[in-house]
Amino acid sequence: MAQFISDIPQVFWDGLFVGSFYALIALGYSMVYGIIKLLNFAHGDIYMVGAFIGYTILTAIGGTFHMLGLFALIIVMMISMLITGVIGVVVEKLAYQPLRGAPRLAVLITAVGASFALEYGVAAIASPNPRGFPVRLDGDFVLVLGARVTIPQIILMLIAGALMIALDTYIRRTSTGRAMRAISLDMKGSLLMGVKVNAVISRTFFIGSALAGAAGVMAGAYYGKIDFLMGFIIGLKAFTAAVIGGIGNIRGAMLGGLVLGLVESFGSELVGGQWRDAFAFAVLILFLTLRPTGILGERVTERV
Amino acid sequence: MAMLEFDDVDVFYGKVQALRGLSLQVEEGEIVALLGNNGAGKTTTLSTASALMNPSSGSVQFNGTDISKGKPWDVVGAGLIHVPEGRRIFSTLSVHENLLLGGYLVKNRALVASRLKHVYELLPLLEQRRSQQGGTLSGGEQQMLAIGRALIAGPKMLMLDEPSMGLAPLIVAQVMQVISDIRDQGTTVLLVEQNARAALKVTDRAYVIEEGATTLEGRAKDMIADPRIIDAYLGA
Amino acid sequence: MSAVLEVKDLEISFGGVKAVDGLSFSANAKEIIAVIGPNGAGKTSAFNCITGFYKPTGGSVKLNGADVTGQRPADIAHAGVSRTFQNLRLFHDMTVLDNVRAGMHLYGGQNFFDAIFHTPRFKHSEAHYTEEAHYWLDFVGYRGRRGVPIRNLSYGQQKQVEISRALARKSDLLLLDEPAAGLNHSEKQSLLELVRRIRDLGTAVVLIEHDMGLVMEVSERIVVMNFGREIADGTPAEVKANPAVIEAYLGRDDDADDQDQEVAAHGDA
Amino acid sequence: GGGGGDKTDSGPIIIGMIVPTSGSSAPTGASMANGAKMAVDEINKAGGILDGRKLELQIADGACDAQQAVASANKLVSSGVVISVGGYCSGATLPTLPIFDKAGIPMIIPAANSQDLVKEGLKSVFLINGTGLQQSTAALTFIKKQGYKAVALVDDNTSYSVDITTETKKQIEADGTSKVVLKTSVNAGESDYSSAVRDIMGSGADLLYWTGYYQEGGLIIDQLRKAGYTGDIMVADGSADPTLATIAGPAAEGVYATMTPTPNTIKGAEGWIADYKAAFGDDPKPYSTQSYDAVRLAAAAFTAAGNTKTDDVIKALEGIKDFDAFSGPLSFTPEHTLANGGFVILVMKDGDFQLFDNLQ
Amino acid sequence: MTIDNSTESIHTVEGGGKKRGAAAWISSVFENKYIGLVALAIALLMPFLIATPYAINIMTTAAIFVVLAAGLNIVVGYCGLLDLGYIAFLAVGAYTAGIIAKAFELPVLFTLPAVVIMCILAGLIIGAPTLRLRSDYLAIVTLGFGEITRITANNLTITGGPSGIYNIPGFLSIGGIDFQNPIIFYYLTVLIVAGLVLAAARLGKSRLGRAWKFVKEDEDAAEAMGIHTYKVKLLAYIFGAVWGGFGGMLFASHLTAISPMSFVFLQSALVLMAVVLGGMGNMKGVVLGALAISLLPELLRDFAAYRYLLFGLLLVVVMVFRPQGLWPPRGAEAERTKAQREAAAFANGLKK
Ligand SMILES: Nc1ncnc2c1ncn2[C@@H]1O[C@H](COP(=O)(O)OP(=O)(O)OP(=O)(O)O)[C@@H](O)[C@H]1O
Ligand SMILES: Nc1ncnc2c1ncn2[C@@H]1O[C@H](COP(=O)(O)OP(=O)(O)OP(=O)(O)O)[C@@H](O)[C@H]1O
Ligand SMILES: [Mg+2]
Ligand SMILES: [Mg+2]
Repeated sequence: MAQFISDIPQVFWDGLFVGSFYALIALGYSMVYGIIKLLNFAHGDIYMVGAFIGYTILTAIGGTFHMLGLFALIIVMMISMLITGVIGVVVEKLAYQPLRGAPRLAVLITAVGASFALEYGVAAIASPNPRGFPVRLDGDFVLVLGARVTIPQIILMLIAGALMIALDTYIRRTSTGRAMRAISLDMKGSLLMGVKVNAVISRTFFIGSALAGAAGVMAGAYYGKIDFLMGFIIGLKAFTAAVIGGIGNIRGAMLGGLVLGLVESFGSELVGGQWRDAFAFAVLILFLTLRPTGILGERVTERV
Repeated sequence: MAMLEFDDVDVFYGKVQALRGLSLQVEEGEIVALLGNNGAGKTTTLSTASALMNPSSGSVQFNGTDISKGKPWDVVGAGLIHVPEGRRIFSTLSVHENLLLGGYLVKNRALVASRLKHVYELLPLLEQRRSQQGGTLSGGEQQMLAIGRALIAGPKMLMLDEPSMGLAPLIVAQVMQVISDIRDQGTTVLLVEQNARAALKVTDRAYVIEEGATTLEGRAKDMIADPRIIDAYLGA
Repeated sequence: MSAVLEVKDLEISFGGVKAVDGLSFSANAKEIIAVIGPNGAGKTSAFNCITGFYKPTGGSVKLNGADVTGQRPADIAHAGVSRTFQNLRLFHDMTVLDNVRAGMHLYGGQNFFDAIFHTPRFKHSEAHYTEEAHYWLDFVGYRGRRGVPIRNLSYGQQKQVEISRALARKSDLLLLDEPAAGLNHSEKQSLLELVRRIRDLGTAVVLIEHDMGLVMEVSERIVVMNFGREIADGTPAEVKANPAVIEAYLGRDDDADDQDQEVAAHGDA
Repeated sequence: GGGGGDKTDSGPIIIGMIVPTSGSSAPTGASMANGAKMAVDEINKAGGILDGRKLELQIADGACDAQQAVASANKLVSSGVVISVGGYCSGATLPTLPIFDKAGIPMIIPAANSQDLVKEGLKSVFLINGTGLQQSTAALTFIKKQGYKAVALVDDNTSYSVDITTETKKQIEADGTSKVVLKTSVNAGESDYSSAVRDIMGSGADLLYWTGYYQEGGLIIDQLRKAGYTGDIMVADGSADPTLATIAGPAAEGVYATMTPTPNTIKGAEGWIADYKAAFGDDPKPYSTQSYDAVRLAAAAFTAAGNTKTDDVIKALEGIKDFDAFSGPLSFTPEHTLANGGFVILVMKDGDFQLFDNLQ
Repeated sequence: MTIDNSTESIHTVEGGGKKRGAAAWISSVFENKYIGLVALAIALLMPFLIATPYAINIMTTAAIFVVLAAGLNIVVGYCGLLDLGYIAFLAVGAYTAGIIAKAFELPVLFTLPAVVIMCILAGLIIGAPTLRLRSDYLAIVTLGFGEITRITANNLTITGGPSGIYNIPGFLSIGGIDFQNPIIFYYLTVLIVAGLVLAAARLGKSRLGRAWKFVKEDEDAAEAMGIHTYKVKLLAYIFGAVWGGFGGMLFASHLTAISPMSFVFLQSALVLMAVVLGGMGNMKGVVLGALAISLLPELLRDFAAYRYLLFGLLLVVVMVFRPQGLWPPRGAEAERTKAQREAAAFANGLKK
């Protein structure tokens, strides 16, 4: 018990750090869900593709990298974001847009199909072998209340935070953001406002996928390993995080990611690694039965 | 040349034909009513004009450009604004945000601001509710908001689909007043109404649509007295 | 005779705003009552409280003398209430007949064992459902196709189906929320006649309506609401002359003439 | 069963192999298939066996999933295989045993090594990888030899991996010279193992024994070292793969492994490695050799039996003495496991595993 | 949806389409009421055409998959409850059957009562606290329950931990007749599956089935008609669970070994795909979908590394061209005949 208490800061920080990855991916999940009510199962795979693009670029530029350091990594990350963004848009155009107005579950199935295609497409191109990332973020650490906080962790958290704040501002303040929210409420109504619905949806996919791509590169650089199935579990986690936060709600997704990270971290401390996910899901279920719309989800008082 | 012109337009929903060779014209500055039974094709006519639907044949022109193959945003950009059946307020957006969405295509922010000011003056009730969620407004308030939102877009012509539906008599009168004010300020209006009595009071001209085609056309004053209209739409 | 419906001091609030604030009225069998009032007065909210869709924050609802306040909608329906909705709430992908069969759900006649083995009881009950469904569609004067999904129907036809469905429930109390909205003049005339025939079945009918012509013509008593409160309750003539009602709802300008005209017209019909 | 074997005594001898070629273990499956292909090619080039009959290899995807493996097993049975040389994930291999057994098809299992595979005592099952039990014995020997006091056991919650931690725990506790200070599991397929890292650090272990696969192993080792862990690390055969170093980077240096000998730890295997590289453009992986040996062993058994009939082949396998395998001279115990468990200790040096201690 | 599909900006997908000539003939064949019998006959004749162990195994697996899809169709297709953890019921059924059969050396069939009871319990446990949630929240909660079930199976001793349970006794043996013969087991499976599919289809067309569909389309309206939506949804869950349990029982005795790896999320997703691909709500379509999903990867086996890539692409292509599924429910029924109309008119006349 004493051990547990002295561990708390570390448990907390570890949870927060993983949570910020979940949050970054959950954002894309939530945005897409928010606008077209689709559980985009291919989203986690975009994260994986992002990591592979980062890997490819870094391998190509090879040794020159080390001299430029973090700055270069950020550039690579931006290029990956651009490419994953475009891939997200293409997936949307090919697999989701033709089904606008079809039953929602039909789109869910194409999403699973797209997920298979991305995973095994990458496996076919890059071989199923896991790859070691050419760049590793190593660095010193500082002790905060007894928790080891490493410099790379701080840097990644800052990047993730900056991306999230930028996105939140974009959604809340700009007219495109407003249009996104409008489309999610009433697509036909938005058309009558002159909103180019498909263009805005494309943009949503672009942003969501770009964020996932960024997370992929960051994960590659931090953890050092990438493989073609790396997006699957984290995709499910991000989906869970998005729901905890109140699916469709941007700030909720961020919060949900952090909360899930913490629940997992404390969970494995409390019940042991093998029961951790069971614990996390049990907490989720309990939470949702008490608060059925997630942390920040709007209570839709559906008027009868 | 008419501002809005339908010439022999056919429109289908899948296999169901909703418009069968419909033709009509609305001149600049006019306020014209469309009357007709349920399912006659009134809403379809407006949807076609706003390019939510594209006709399978025939032409639709607005200010001389053909919009029969256009996109809704082109039509909105050209100044033809549709206030749809059921109002379609964005329920969780605030009143203010709803109004801002009306000006989505207007890139000039100053212009949007001045129009907002104008709408708040015209419909002071909306200013009081500025930050309230659109969905929590009462029916009448929502209708005002829908009209206000359309005005922010800077319409050359406004199409309203059953604005009085579900409104209390007092509010119906107010809405009609607002519509005729808008026309007085120079905007052309096309009005679809079941409440023919209220509609004919403010309009210059009216069409009757039956089974997807216009069957009667005339000045509102004449229509009020036309026995066929009285029988079917006025009941007096 | 005790009242079919007895509403007493009904209250419901949303985030501090009282949508219904102390409403009391009753309805007897074979009676038509109208509830009118400005938009947002709380009429639909009152219906929702009566039918269990909202849990009242105060007051009571009694059906045939039994207190049903706060029960869930299905139980209240079971107790003998049936309703329509302000915005059509039909089962869009299902056929017209299936929609009306929904109203007969409480008239069992088969369990899942019957259904799996197609026992005679199953066949009999299915035949009965179908026959009844046709009967109620005939009753409301529905002339369209019956084997097609609802989404293929025009708005007016959908309104008819919704009323058939409510009637198939064979309840003691029928609540209609703006049945005339979106109907044209001649359709309103048929509606008027239909409401009377429903009343003649022995049902208590309570309807919300903004069409004053129809309200004045059909109802025996009118309850007027404003800001959640009841501001008047009386015969059509009393209500029409009530200055508070005119002030809050009917309006005083030249419209008043129209209302008179319309009522007169119906009177002649 | 028993009546198996091919109907015609001429034509190719079909050898079946179930390995994962989809899912997260696909890379390993491919390397095993390659090893087997290499043996088949060599034997065929040398003129085949049983009077010039050629071998034909049929690979089927087991995906580490019971249902898929069963489908594959049936597929192989249908296409007339006379022996099976596959089996990587124990969980997916288990349900295939009765299918092959009923069809009279002997099984030489190259990688899967859960104790459960031989628990039922099927006559047709032969394991040429050391069992979990043998591996944990090797681990214990090494632990005692090095004088570790506090051992942390971490598995990935799959049957193979849990099998080893459970056995090791039992043996360490029975032995009593050292202590198990932690036994926990992680979930495969994730990236962040900070909870496990915390547990290991908190347990005060001077040796971590990781029994899962290299994908997670690499991450855990890296994260553990970054968190300042100074104790030693040992991995079981599932992680004894050079990819571990690709994933863990410099942190993998000095990691021990309990493993059967691999080509690069065997003197004189350089030629073999070169051949493999030439054929498949890739480095061999640990189970490439086991698969290679499985095929050769099968061929040897056919030759000894003089035919491919089930009972004769089983008898021949049981009679195999000191077969020249990568893992050393190979014979079977009465339970059909390796007489000589064959486990040695490797150590990671410059990105590759090398022999550290042959535990003799 | 009132947006027309000629507007490119938003595509609406209309069911049906033009049917003429050949197309009409095909659709009349498909709507033929004997099509189920024909399908059954084909299933029974298959072993006479291809009797390799592989083919029999694949067909048995496919038949078991059909039961799962039929069960999930009750939950998702009829009642509209998105369930992403349906495989949990397969697990409950399989483990119950496996544990009991092995412990008592019983033929698996005799575990049926226990399997049904356990599945009903599982349905109640999962359904009762969660069915008040809106659909997407329900989705994640069911996913969570599915994972919890698998993790529990992986960590308990009674379930055999990660190795699971193997050497499960045969399905049925009476007086020395070897029912464990794959062909006999195939026939037993096909008959049980056919019975369950028929039962599920008939449920769908009953009062309860209609109630499910009412709930799916509009819960408020259903409540207003006196349908206790919560109970009705719970019933859908329980029926789905029992069908899943039957599947689990067959699964356990077919594989003779079960392990947690068989009950991962992906399997739930595959069953869901079968339902949606086939045509939610139409039992015939769902059977078709289940056959497609379980046989397709087998047919693609020859493409080895590209198998799942192709599978994924095919899914996308099929859904894009048939968004309602391969064989959606018809949504129409017979109109009243003239005679019935006149009889009704006469009767109404009398009543008035
Ligand atoms: N989405 C749709 N799918 C199929 N048919 C439709 C659709 N929308 C409308 N229709 C049909 O098109 C015809 C015209 O409908 P429309 O909505 O234009 O009528 P309306 O005159 O506006 O009637 P109302 O007064 O009821 O609003 C009707 O027959 C209707 O059934
Ligand atoms: N679910 C809800 N959540 C929040 N506010 C609500 C809700 N339902 C109703 N209200 C509020 O309660 C008040 C009464 O609404 P109600 O719908 O009962 O009015 P009404 O009399 O039926 O009006 P109308 O004639 O326009 O239909 C309104 O201010 C409305 O915004
Ligand atoms: Mg209309
Ligand atoms: Mg209302």
